[in-house]
Amino acid sequence: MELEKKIEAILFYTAEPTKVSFLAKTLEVKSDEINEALVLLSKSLETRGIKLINHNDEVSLVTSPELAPLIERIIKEERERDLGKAGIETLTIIAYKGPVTKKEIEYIRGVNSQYAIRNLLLRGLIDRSVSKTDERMVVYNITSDTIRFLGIKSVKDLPEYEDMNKQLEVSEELENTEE
Amino acid sequence: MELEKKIEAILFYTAEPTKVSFLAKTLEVKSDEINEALVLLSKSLETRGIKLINHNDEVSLVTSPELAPLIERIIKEERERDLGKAGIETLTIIAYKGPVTKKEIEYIRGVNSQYAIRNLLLRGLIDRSVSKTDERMVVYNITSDTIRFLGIKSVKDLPEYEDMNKQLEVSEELENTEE
Amino acid sequence: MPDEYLVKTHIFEGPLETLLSLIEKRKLFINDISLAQVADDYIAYVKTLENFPLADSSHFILIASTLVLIKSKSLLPDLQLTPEEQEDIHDLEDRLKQYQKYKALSVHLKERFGIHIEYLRLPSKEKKIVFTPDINTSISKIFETVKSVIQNIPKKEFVPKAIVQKVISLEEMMTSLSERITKSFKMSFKDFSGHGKAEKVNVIVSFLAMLELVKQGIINVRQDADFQDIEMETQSVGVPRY
Repeated sequence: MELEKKIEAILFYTAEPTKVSFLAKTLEVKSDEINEALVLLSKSLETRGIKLINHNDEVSLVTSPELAPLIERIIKEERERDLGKAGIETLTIIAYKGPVTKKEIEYIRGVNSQYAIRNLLLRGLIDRSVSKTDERMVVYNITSDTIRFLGIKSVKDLPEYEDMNKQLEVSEELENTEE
Repeated sequence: MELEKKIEAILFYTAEPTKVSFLAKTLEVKSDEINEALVLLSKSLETRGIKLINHNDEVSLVTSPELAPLIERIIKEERERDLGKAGIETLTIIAYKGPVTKKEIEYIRGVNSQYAIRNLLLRGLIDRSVSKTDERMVVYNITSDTIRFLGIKSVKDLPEYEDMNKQLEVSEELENTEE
Repeated sequence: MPDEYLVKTHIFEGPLETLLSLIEKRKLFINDISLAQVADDYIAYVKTLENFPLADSSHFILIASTLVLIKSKSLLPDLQLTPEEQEDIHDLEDRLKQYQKYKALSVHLKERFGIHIEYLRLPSKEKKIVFTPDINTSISKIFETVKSVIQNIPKKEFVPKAIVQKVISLEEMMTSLSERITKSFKMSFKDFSGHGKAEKVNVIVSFLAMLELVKQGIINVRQDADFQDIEMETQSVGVPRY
């Protein structure tokens, strides 16, 4: 398979500036070959909606500069959109149960919540941190901006906080009782 | 500028399954025009390292399936792949027959399928919605994530998919005439 | 939850799956003939499932009862089936065929799933976080939502407690049948099974037990006319083979 296809897939996936040397190592070819392939890739992207940029031997894919106004509009749309049922449910669980893991949120809701969590993060309504009790675990909390916006001083001021927090307790073994 | 370039840029930016209706609204064109442009975009990506997938009026850009081993080389975390027999069977019924109710799934499998359904929901491989024909009924469908995990572009790429749907229609017609 | 349950569920096969594998083992097509042929094997398997703690055991027994019908019909061609019974038979064949089809299709999914994953772009760091609540970001909406979320949390007792009525086991029925026959060598199937009073499943199990005894040469049966009671008598009185 052509090298430029592979490079395109890697740059697309990583979504950040990537060193030419990293590409060479990953694809097990010389940096010169990567550079040649990058020229071809850049050419094949000329008529596309995405572009290749190369800065200080770091390459990345970005949306075409002439489409910047369109992307601005998308960003605005995304921010003005309603949180939706998934969003508000996830936010609620994080408010009453935070710090809480993705797995706990999903267990409580009964559905996968990765997109809802991602959206709440981007909107600055929640943030992620490393669990104080287990460093390998990522936990979510509502942000101080959200607390202020709700007009309270702390999540403990939420109605019936203690009671609701307790009722959101999930059993230890989460899943694994499968067929 | 051609519509497909704009769509490509938007999907590149959103980086998650995006509704055709959202594209139509943002680009101020009819959904039909979006769908036509999507066909062109999909074609132009044939020789590239990225692909377009389309499921249930949601589209997303993804890396080419044949490049999976390459991408997995740069992913740190291990992916869980085994769905188990019950999971695969249930997912198959939902993929080929969806939208489908829990009762229909259990009728075909002959066993309680609650755990299997819940497990698939938690993994984001199926979703739950209200039936279009009967609002009291909850139906299940596979998600775009399932399409990605199967390495196909649309549910129609599943082996024997068209055949199955034809057969199902025939048997439904027979049932209707019997009543 | 006891470990024993977990262990069992891992090897658990459903009733349709069990039946299908019996048919496929003999390389048969799904029809009433093949179903009659595998009925005994299936019932032998169901016997091993006694005390199976799940609601699914009732699915097994119900399918067993349909198989008994099919088998009885093949042994006693004059046996008249009610429209409901015919429907049960038709239904079982239909379900088996569907299940067979989906099981074959599931092989395609198993071969593909997770092998050539198409990856989405990772969440990009170029996206700026901007605090953007919406109209639902309010105390009242959050409080309303938490209550409905709590209500929908799966209960800890996720396992359906077998609310299955105790279905008389085949073994018990056979013992009871042979005992009672040795006492009075002539009795009717109706009296024995408590037809009309007992659960349908028990009646069927009784019938099955009777057929089994016929097969083993312990009793003779006679039915003078369709739908009439079946007379049972022992061939060798007082010499039960059990």
